[in-house]
Amino acid sequence: MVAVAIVRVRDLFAAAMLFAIYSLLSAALFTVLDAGDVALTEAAVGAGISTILVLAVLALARRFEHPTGGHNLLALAVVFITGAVLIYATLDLPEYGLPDNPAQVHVGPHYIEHSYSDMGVPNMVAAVLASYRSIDTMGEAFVIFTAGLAVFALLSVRPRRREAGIVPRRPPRDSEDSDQGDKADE
Amino acid sequence: MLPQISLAGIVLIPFLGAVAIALAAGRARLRNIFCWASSIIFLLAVLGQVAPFLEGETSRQVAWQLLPELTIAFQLEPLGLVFLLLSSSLWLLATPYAIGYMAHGGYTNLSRFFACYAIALGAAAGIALADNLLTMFVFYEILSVSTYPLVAHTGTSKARRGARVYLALLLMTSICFWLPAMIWVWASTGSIDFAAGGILEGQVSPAVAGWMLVLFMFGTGKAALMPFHRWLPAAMVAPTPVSALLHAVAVVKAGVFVVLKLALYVFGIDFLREIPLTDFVLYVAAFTMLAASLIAMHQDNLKARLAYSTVSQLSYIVVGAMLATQVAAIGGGMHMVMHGYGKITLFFCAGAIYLASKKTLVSELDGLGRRMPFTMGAFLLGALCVIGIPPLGGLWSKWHLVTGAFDAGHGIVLVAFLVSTLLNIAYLLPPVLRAFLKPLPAGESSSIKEAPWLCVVPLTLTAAGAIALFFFAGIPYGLMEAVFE
Amino acid sequence: MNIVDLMPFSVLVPLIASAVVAMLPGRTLPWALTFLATLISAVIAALVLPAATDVTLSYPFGNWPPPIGIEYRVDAANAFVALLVSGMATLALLWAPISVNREVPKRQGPFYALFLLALSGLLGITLTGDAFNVFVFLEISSLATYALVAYGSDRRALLAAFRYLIMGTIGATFLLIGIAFLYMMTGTLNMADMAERLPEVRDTRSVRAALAFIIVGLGLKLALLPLHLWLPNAYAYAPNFVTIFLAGTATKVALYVMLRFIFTVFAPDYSFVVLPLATVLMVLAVAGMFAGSWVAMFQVHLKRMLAYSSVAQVGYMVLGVSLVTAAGLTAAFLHLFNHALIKTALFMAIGTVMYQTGSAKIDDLRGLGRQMPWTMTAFALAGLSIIGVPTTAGFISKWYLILAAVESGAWWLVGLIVLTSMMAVVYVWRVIEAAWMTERPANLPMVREAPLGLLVPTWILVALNFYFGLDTRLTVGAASAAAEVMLGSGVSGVNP
Amino acid sequence: MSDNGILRVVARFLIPLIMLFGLYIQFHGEYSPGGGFQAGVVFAAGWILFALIYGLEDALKVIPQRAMYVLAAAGVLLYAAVGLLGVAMGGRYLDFYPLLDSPHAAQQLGIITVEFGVGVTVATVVMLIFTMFARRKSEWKAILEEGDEET
Amino acid sequence: MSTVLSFFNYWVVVALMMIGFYCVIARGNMIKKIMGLNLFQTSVFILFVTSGKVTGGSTPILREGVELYSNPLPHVIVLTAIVVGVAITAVGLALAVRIQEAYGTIEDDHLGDDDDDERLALEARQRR
Repeated sequence: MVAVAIVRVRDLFAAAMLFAIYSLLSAALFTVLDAGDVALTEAAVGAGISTILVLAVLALARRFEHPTGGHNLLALAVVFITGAVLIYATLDLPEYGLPDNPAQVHVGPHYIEHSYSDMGVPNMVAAVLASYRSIDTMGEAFVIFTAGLAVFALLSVRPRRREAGIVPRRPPRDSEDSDQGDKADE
Repeated sequence: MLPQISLAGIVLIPFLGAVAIALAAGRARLRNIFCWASSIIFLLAVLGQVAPFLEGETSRQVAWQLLPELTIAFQLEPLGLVFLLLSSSLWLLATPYAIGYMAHGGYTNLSRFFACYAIALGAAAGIALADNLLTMFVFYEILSVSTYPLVAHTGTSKARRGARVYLALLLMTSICFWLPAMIWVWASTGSIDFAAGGILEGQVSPAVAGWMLVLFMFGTGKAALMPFHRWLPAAMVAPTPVSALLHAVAVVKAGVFVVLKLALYVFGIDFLREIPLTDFVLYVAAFTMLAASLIAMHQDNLKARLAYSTVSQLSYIVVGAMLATQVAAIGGGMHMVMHGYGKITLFFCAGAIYLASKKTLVSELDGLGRRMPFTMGAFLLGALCVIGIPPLGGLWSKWHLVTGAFDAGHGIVLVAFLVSTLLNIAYLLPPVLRAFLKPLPAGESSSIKEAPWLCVVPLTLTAAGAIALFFFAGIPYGLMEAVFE
Repeated sequence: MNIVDLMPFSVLVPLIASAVVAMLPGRTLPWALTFLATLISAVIAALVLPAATDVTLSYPFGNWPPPIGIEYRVDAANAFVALLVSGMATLALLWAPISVNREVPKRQGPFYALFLLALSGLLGITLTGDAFNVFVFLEISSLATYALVAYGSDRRALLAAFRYLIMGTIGATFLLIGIAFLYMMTGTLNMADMAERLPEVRDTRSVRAALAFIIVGLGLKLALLPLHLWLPNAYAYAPNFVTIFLAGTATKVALYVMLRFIFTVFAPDYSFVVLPLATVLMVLAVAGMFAGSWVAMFQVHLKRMLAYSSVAQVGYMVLGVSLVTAAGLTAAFLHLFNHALIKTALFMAIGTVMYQTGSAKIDDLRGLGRQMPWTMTAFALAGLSIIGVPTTAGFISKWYLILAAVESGAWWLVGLIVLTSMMAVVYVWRVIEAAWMTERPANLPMVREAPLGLLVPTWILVALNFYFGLDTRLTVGAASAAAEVMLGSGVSGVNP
Repeated sequence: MSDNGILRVVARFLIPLIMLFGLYIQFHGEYSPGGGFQAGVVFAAGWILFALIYGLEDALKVIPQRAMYVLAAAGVLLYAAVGLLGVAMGGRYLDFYPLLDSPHAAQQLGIITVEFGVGVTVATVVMLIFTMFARRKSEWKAILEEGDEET
Repeated sequence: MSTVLSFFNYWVVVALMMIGFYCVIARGNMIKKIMGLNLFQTSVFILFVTSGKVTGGSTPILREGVELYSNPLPHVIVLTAIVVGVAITAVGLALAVRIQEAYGTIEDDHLGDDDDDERLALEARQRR
């Protein structure tokens, strides 16, 4: 429901707030699914960083989404085809939560049984993350590093007034938002 | 005694010459020296092959392993030697003509021009000596691409349009038909090496071979079978030395050489007769022969008229190959030579006329004969050679072609030959008659005189060559006959 | 140290170097270290290739045995691709410094660091034997690429980068969905292990859908026809160096990964039977060849033209794959290699022109042949290669592609291949004609030949184009070995 | 916002707590949920809060932008270095066993170090990104004002 | 009945995925697009985590007296994927800021065609 609201709401500020709520909800869902680490991360990232970043951008851009004319039929079609394939795919998925699903009997148990004897670390997630699959985690660290570099590279260019005469927008909640919007329409 | 150098070396000479010419950019004397040097060395190298070859020595050389099991390889065989002798001797004659013409005509960018000219010759040598289809294809494409800058040389929008048609048709036919056909042959026989008597017999059914034949024949765009003949008239925008190169020295000769070579060394004459589609190609060629002649009659532009004449004459050779008899094939090979000498004379003359008088139309030629006696005299000889009237070489080749058609029992083709010869007379002689018999139009300046000697001497020499071929026709005949031994 | 222990450093050296390069000040130092790292990576890849041809090398990270830990798994196929990627990157870097100094005047540290990240991401995807690791390294390289594209001086570069980001992320997420399904069905993330365990569950809808999602996800990265929308703008407006690098590597790696999934994870007799994959790929490939070439013929901006041509060339490669024969796959791998050579050379030539004249519009190129003869000759020669004129690398690809089509009896494909080659003639010839056969209009500035630093790398690539057009032992051998690996021993091909 | 007294007081208590929580997650990751990534995020969140309340300039005095940048690289380098150390000691890349004699201690040392590397990178990158976005706003303002003067 | 229940989780995931995906493709606003991307990815995360859940199991941290643990592997995967997700968000937003500066809007529908001079040139050529 929250997700639908995010799509529908035109006020991006509200959308950002809803998004934070959505993240918290999914964090709760992760907890229910026994994924404590994931829940913690989702809460910190979704409700924390992402929201802050979106707000920071909203401070720079227009707060209200421009109304789009009607629905995009092509997009709907693509989405429904994807959804249909997904539903189709789920029909043969192993039943939820059973202990003898393939995922539960092959590699996973090895971690559960051996991680403590291998390295004396009770948090299996940490063990898998940092040792068994540590090259993944190194990749992850580099992804973050890349993102930092990328943002740095993008935003260390000093903004210039463009010849096109586009004036950077003032901070949000300014009264001139609406007429600025019209200008952008031209 | 001339030294005998390796086959790859022969092919390499013009390419090295091209590099030297390109490097001499900006220094006209040095460049001309290189032009002369490469054409002379080339001719000597070719002649050096003749004696050992006649003594029965065969040389085969694998130059390069291009693909696994596929090589760039060269071999000297009689048909190739005929083509080599033709193009090397004509190149030597064309060199002074081109130098004179280009310098006199005020053309620029000459280094590119002569370098490309040399590359074209090297490619022609590669085609002549190719030992397999792949080698032939490689040099065939080099020839197409290297002549493009020549055709478009003047850079005007008209020249570019013509050159575009030229290149598009040649590349399209070769890549669309030739290449798949070659790969097909390779896929179905496991070999694309040339062998006397053909390689396809017993490997593929006549029906399949028929489709291959059609692909190959239409793929050899340089042989200008209708409907892929458009590039030849389109290329008339080029300077005349280029036309000479296209029509006599290298390009179209390479086309018909490929046709003959394919007929004799890939399909084999005996197998060719079993292929049902041979007749189809034969009739297309015969049709081209007649249709092109008819079109030529209505061309007022001298060079365009000659171009259509070439289209028609090329089909003689294709017909010769498709008749699938020994005599006809020999006739085809001889016609390659005869037409080469005849047509280069005609083009040299057309260029000389243009250089001297800026005239390009047949209807403007009135009275020129007295002003330019050497040129117009040579034109007459060239025309007679192409028509096939003694005492010129063209007689012998046509004789064999007609005999071949008679042997094969193709009455229609026989008639086509005769009609076409009549048409030849009808479109080749009027320019000469106008020039000699009609007076100069009133008000015409009388200052017109012969073109520079650098242009006139070569055309007299080629005309003389055409006469000489009448008396020494035994040489090409002997070589062609050797193909069947 | 034996070769297996050396292997992962092909990825790790550029990866680690990126963090150092990011901190370096100035211009020379970052470039020098980047070049060194890339060169080392290429050398290692070159050492690995012969070793991997006979036997599959495996390097378990952290010494955990494969299904538990992550391994790098290298055979003839990915060693070939890795060498291509790192080699192309090295050559591109040779070209880079002069051009990058112009386009990124300040703070080159982050720029080169992002380049190294993009490179090591691509190499990581290539070498890894773990499905999720593919995703992680895919994202490293993608993120770095988005930023690199956005470095372009035209403001449209930003838009292109953003759209690329959206499309790329959708693609990656699709891939992730596919991997998730596979994981749920097999319980493992190791690709070799997956391949072993998949037959048990092969007839489930989930596995079928997983295949579909992976194909679509990678198709986006590969710029297969309907999913190519990001490519032209990204290539056109990125800095020239970035375009050169991407053109030679990014789509190639995507194709390789797709093949890896289709052939190794799902066996070919599964992939091509369960889904009408061969047909779908063939149709898309043909459509791509046509649409790409067609649109390229009408482009005015030459980088866009080459980008559309890339879409077409991807079509050729996928066409080879869709034949599902050894010959077809060999052709695909060959073209993967040769096209990298060709496109890199072409983009280098255009980049050099842009460096000297500031424009890549065809009208601004008029008469340039006489003013920048070396550059334009390089373009012309590389252009011949993309057409497929004999003695060039492009001809070798065409030869094998047509051979594969003939062997499969697909004559209409032969026709289409040669027809699209003709379209290549058209778009290459427009440039040659403008450069050589037209006088330079008076209103265009007179320019001089480019500095040697740009010319030499361009000519190296042109020379390589001819070298690999003449000496094919190396490429054909490696490509057919790669094709054999993909098809597995004894599988001659399944043609529906 | 930086004028609000209550906020300042609350923040003065809260921020150290958040930072402490971050450190706890960082180094207790083997025993309870959490690890380098989460710790980095929480730590950065504390700093961001500081920046929101006391202003970006003051926050940058605590950790300058240049330091963030360098530390971000240092974090991943630390991670990579641990892996290389494994190779140097005769194992595979990212093999922790050769690091120490006791296998458990070696693994734990390895895990803690790499997690710390991740933590440092994540914290600094998040801060860096926030700084870049926040800076942008002030830069825009400056430009707008310049523009007004010009016109 | 049990089937429906057991698949309910998956279907929720599919629904979320569709919403997110739609948001990405159909929405013009770039920030919305990025939010949609996040939704889309989150749904995949849920799918992954779901696969690791064992009914009656508990968080995979070793404790006394707990026998049944959920599978830790998907958690690790999702952790990494979340990080990747936030990295993409950051870069995407930075791009959006630059686009806002360069074009004055972040509505995708308004962008692109207006200054596509290639296309204009092409049209001019075709008219000729």
